[in-house]
Amino acid sequence: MSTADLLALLPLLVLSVGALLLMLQIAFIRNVQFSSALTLLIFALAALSCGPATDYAPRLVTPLLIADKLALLFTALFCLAGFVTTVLSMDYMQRRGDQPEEYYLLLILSSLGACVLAYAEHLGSLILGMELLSVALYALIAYPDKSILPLEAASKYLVLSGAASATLLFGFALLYAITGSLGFSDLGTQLATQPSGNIMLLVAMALILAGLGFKLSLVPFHMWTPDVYQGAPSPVTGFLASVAKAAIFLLFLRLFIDAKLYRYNMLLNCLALVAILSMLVGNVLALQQDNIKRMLSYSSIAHMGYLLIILVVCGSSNNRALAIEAASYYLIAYTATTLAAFGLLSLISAQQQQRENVLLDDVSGLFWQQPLLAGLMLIALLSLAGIPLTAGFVAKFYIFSAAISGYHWGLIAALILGSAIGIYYYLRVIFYMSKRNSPSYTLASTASGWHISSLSTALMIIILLLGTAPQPLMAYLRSIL
Amino acid sequence: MNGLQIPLEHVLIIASFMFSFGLLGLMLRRNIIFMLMSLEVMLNAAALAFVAAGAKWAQADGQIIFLLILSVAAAEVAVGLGLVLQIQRRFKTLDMDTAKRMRG
Amino acid sequence: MAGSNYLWLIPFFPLLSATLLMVTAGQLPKKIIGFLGAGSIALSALCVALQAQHFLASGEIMQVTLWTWMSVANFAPGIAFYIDGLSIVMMSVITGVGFLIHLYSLEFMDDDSSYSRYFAYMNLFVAAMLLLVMADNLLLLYLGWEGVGVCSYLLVGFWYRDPANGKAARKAFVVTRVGDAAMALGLFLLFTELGSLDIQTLLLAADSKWQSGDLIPTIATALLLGGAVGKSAQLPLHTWLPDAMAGPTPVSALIHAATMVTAGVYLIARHYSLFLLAPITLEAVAWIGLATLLIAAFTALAQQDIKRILAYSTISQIGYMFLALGVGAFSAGIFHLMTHAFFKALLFLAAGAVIHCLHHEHNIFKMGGLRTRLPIVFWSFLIGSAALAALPFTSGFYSKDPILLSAWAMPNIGSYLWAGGLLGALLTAIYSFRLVFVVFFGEAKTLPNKQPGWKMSLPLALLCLLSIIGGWFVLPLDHVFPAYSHGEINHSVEIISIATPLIGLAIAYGLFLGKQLSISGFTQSTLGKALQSFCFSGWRFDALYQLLWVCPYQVLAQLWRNEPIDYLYRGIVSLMQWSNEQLSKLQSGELRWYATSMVFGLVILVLIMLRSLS
Amino acid sequence: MSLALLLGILLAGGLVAWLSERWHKDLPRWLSLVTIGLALLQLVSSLNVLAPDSFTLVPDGRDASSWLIHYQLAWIPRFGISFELAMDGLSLLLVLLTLLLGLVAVASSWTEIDFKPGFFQANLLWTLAGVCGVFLALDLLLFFLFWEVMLIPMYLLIAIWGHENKAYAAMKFFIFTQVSGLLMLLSIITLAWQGYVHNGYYSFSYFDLLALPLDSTLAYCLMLGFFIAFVVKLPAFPVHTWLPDAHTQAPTAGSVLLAGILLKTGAYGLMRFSIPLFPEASMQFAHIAMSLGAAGVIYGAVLAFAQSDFKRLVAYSSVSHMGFVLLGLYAWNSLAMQGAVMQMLAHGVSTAALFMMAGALQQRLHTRNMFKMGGLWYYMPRMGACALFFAVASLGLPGLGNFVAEFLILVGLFAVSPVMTAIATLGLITAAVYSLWMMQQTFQGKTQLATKTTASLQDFGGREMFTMAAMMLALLWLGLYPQPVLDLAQPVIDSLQALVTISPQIAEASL
Amino acid sequence: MMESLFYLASFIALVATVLALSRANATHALIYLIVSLLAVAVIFFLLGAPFAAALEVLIYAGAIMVLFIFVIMMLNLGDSGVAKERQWLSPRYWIVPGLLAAILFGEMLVALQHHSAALSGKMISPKAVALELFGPYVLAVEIASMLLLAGLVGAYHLGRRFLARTEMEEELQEELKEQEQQRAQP
Repeated sequence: MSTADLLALLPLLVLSVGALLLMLQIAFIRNVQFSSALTLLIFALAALSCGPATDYAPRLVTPLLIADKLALLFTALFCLAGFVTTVLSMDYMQRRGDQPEEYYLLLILSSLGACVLAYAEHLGSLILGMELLSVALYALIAYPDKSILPLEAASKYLVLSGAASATLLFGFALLYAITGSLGFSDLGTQLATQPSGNIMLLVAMALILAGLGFKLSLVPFHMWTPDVYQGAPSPVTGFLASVAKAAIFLLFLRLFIDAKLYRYNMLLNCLALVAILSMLVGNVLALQQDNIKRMLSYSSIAHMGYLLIILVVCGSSNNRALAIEAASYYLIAYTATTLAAFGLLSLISAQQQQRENVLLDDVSGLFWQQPLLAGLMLIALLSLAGIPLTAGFVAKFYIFSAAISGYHWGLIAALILGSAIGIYYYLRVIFYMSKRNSPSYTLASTASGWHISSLSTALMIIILLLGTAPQPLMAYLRSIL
Repeated sequence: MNGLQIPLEHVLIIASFMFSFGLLGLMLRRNIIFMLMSLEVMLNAAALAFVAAGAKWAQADGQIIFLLILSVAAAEVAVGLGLVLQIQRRFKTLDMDTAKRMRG
Repeated sequence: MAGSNYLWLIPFFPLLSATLLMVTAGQLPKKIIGFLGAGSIALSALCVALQAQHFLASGEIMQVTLWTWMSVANFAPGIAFYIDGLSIVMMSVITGVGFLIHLYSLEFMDDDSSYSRYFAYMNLFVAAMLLLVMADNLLLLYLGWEGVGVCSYLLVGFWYRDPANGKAARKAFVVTRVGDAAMALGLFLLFTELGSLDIQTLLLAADSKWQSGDLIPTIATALLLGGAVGKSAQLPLHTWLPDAMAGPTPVSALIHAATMVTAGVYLIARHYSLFLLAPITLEAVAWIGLATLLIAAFTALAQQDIKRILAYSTISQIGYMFLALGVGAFSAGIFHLMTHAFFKALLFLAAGAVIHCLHHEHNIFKMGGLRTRLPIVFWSFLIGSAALAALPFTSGFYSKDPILLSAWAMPNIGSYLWAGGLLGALLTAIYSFRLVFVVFFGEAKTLPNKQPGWKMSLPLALLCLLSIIGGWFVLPLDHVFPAYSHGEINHSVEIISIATPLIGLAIAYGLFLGKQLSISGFTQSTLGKALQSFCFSGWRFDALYQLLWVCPYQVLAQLWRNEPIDYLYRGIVSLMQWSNEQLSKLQSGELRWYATSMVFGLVILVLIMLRSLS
Repeated sequence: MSLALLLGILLAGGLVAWLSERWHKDLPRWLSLVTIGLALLQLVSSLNVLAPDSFTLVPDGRDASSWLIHYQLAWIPRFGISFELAMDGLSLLLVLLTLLLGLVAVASSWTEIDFKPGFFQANLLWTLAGVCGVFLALDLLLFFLFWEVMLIPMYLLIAIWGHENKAYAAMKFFIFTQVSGLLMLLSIITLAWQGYVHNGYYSFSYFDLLALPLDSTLAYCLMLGFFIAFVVKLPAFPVHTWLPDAHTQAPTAGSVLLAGILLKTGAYGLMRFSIPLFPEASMQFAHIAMSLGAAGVIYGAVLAFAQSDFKRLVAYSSVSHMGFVLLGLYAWNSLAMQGAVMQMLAHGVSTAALFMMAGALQQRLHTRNMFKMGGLWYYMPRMGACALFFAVASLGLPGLGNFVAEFLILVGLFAVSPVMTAIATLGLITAAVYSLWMMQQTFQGKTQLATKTTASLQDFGGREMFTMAAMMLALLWLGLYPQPVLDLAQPVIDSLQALVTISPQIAEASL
Repeated sequence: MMESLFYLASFIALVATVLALSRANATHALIYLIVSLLAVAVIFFLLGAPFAAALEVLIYAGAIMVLFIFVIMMLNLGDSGVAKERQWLSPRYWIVPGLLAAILFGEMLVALQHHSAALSGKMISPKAVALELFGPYVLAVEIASMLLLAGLVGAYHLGRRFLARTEMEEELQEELKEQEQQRAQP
């Protein structure tokens, strides 16, 4: 491995070294403030290190990792997301006592897993990245010890995610048996020599799709999502919903493109079916949900359905470039928005010791008590609903453009129907937030502080900027794809 | 010493059976320990398939993936068993059917 | 002050006064209100008189465009006036009779708290009515047409606190609106076909474009007729007028007797050349007139409310005018319009005086013997009734007689029309003198508590005079309508026509005063009672319309009240909620079930893949 | 630039008004008035520099530079989206109406709002900005953006300051418009994609997308996407059911804005986008659109008559009146289109006034149920007179703006479809029925109110009378001398007609 | 000979797996699982993967399964709840899952029937594996170390609390009871 290889992996190295440093720190001095500051520093450094690393991209570092600009862009995104999660967690973890330092260690490891997924170009890095992400997340979800919901959520997630990993691996084993290659590009080359009607190949793909479908919480592999999202501590939920999803989707996209899986019509049909089901079922499930966390989790199912459209569009070579660009933009916008939405929930639930739930009634009148937080929530919800001026709209615009370029009218119909249903439950939250309460009503307490305010403002500005001035990012995405 | 020269499918059928049975265990058993065991069986099935495929192509990659699966299984089981301890402590039972506080 | 440049002053004065009265909203002293209200009409009447004199002297038709109302493509109606003999006659009647009625109102409405509002509405009405008859184009005419409708609505419902008045007012407006809608369609048709709504241009274009009996002019005139029928309370849209008596009596005199209700007659007369292209419509006009005059006359016989009798008699008399128009005797129709305005205004005002002096009593059978107690009113009523019954040498005689003779002269159907008209004349004489005999003769049942003052008496006197001498007026209509002559008429016809009212008078005398005749035997019988109540209810037209239009509309409205369309959307919402509930049930929280569902999904996916086997 | 400034003034004014509530609770409404005044001033000053004859020149529908004002700024070059604003006579009229009714809305809620008055005024101003944006935007995506964004402050107006059932109403309003908006977004993007396929570059500019050769089936579908979005907003039968609820629950200013200007965006959209972009498809569709319009006229009128809620009645009357607009637009001749434009303006004024009346009644009586009113003229004659004026305006009394509008529409329509005209003319009768019914139930007859209530009733004061008088004068002006308005709109209508060379009859015959 | 050994090992693996997952007693199940893993190790060996076979025995059967046993012992699960477990294994519960699993297996069989290939029969020595592992796969080793670190830290954090029982225990019990009651009410 040359220096250039290592430099291209700089963010990963920063994260790994950071994890070790943090562990050493915990071993010698247990101090939450210090740990969190160190974590912030590590995330910031890792994100910054993506800059110099781009000079060495694209480059295949061993058969396992590919350091291209897309990978670096998303690595930076994941690190920033980690940074945001850390800020949100600081307040949250302080109130939960009981050795919160390892929490940050696990967060770094989990982000490392996500970054590995962004780089992954080989089955080996796929499994390891995915498992690093998941294993750290199991522990993160179960981290708070004052409530039993996290435990329940973690055990459900562990068992089902393990099963999904096994399914995915079994599928890859079948692929390996057929092609004899494990790198994605090799796989593509080898698959090209196989007859496209090879049944075992298709079954292998079904297994892979099921495994990834679980990780992306696509219908019918979505059942765990609401329970896990609800039970997990809110900052972790935000991380899980944004980073974990984006990383897996990016991986899926890479696999789909590099291994040329788009050549299989059967697979495209399955994807379309799953996408339509996800869009409809996810939105319908969210419809009357009073628990905001569950509601957002259902909506994330639907959003993954929207994203899946892009893979279907990739089936035609004419529109593939547009589709990838759309996916990248969508992932970035979705990550920012989701972090904002769950971040707000974590701020609201921070002082409620005994529960991870945030109900609609808890945000009642938030507009008048905490205008900044409510503003953030408003913008995040509008962005999720795809209302113009927010990141979500540009993202949806991309999806529409991509789907139209491929003339996938059925998917578009489901997209429109799903979005229509979605508007209802997003607005419901906004309505509750703008309620006028009787004077006797006391609002669920919320966290505050300069770091919260500045974070909220920053997220708000990012979402709005992505929605109103998307050109720079679009241009950058076009330049790297 | 040379390896076997039997059809790959036979090994894969065994792996499939183990995989399916692992899934069955997951669907049937309520005790989380058994669920973890089922997971192990499934992972083991995948590992078997990889090793067999590696044997078919005469590559070391199959075994390396097996190795990775092994570490994955180890990590999962470690955390999983940690959870089992917590579950027993909190719920006083390992029956996962009682763990349905979140629904709807 | 005469000439086309000053024409705008005529409607301007009442309009200005109305605006002032509305803006000040009753804050002015009563004297000034009265001064404004009646004075503006007086000024207007003065202007009309000057213009009329100018017109009679020069004979030139005056045309002036104040401004272009709107101009879109070739549609460019102006706020423009066209004054010929017909307009002059109408304007004279409106401002002249209008002024007298305003003067009368000063006293009649003296104790009403909404004095200012009353005069505002009345002035507005006069302005709108003037616009109607002065309009150069159909759109401006329509403005006046609707304007008088609204004023009629406002004045009928003037005493708004009684819901019955409001109902009558709405009925008046809506029923006439039905006609107006037809008329509007007529306007659209005429514009689309002829490219203009200027009446003179349009008539010329129609003459050159169509032959007599063509379909389009028939339809167009039928639609215009719809408007006329509505406004003039002719069959089948006549039911609003009796109810409209809910307004103050001077209002009934001005709007529902002298001016507005004759707008339909004016409309047809104005477009006579168009109607001549549609002989079918013209004949329909005659038949409508005849039917209306008979039905209304029969109904009037059975009424007991003094104002309702007069209302039905108005309907009946306008029927005569329609008959005249229908048989082509346009001048006769207009002439009857004018004399009718005189004597019917007189009758209404006299009736108003009776009511005013008799504690607002309307039932004629509770009156009686007023001959000596209210002598001025008695003489007014007598003269009015004589003119109404067309007794010889009254104005009514001079106007009604030509109508009957013209009807006779009509080929084929003339004798029927004439006979019908004659029967109507007989009935007219009976019911008008029934009124006189019952109210003013016999024993007194209610005693008057006051006497009419000069503001009421003077208009009565002047109208008496007009009702007598009105028959000798020569109207400047020669250049408006084609010369009409009904030729030589059999003398016996003439004699019968003249004699009929006298017979009616005799019958009325026999029945109601001398008691030589008695029909009590008949009226007490079942058939008689039924007939009486049938006539009393106005031939059950109200009930019929209630059944045909009002009830279905109300039922429909009630049925639709909760938005049938919305059920569709609510259904979608329910469907969504239902699916949400069903799907939520699947989220049971059980780990094993979640695993099962995943396996299920996997099985399905693999199955789909296996489908490519076949 | 001047147009962007106009929007900027409104947006910034909203922000300032919001912040100002910290200092004094009366400050926001004054700031609101000042902001709208400034916006008007800005509009007038930007028109002042134009040559006088530019108002009468027929602009080339395909060339932006021939419009009164045109402003373009690259925004998202990746997809050829630009910040393109332009104004012609039609936009000018509607922007003027928007700003003037904005003043009315502020005045109508002068004393109504106690809760967060600053945020209220902010939302009001932002709604105005959104609507102005809709009337000015010529980039299709920018148009869509304004179209959607104006809904949010409107939603908040209803959801926060609305009446008893505000959640349902606000939600219904938002979902109806959003869902139809998504269809329009689909159509816009598909159209732009067709443009990309045809031209080789992305563009969402109106001028680039006009006269794009399209497959006729596709054009029909895309036209439907636009049409549905616009008729929902209009609203036309049978997608009107959000309107009565939204109106009933909205605060007075909200109703004024909703009825006065938001509905007009639908009509504007049909006129500017739906028909010119897809001329053949639209004209093939014209008979269906006109049937919907005619059905709306009758249906709205019948339902208006069936209501007991004052605001609901006015809302259904809007459905009826906007049916005329639909009829007028799809007749697509000068007369009918001029009528439709007039109807937008006149209906805007008359309905705004009626809603203001409803708001005033509710403020005084705490009910909108007409069966609990009655005889109010006696206590509040000035209010009664105003109500009467606008009631007869709404039933189409000649001399007032609504009559000119309806007459022009019907005259124009007659040449296209006498049958439709006949049906729509029935609307004249039914309008009389419900308008007078409303007057009867509220201001005439015997009062149903308790004496305690009647004793404390206050007639219109100076502020209210001033607003009312201004609107009455506006209607009289529109009714008696509408020529300036017609002259302003005529060049636009000529240029639009030049874009659509096919007439409904021909299209129907070719089917 | 080798073939029959393979099939025998396969048979043992399958039977042991079935037995392992159908036991009511956790300890018994674990023993069967170890048997199954050992049988798989034999298969690995026969397939020419001695390194994998060794690791299967050492780590899987040796380390991971022992971890299981530790936990079972620690929790003193033993015989408790065996009867309950038995009851759960009645046909009523396993018909649908059994059917699903059978269908899945059937589907795989169908798919596998359409693919036939023989194994190479070559043995891959531990050295070859090592060369590969520390050659191209060196980064995988590094990442695996991080994975194991995550597992370690997670297990430590979760397990630590079990060992250090806090006074919060009783509180939690109460909360649990409350929640049970709440659920019982509707």
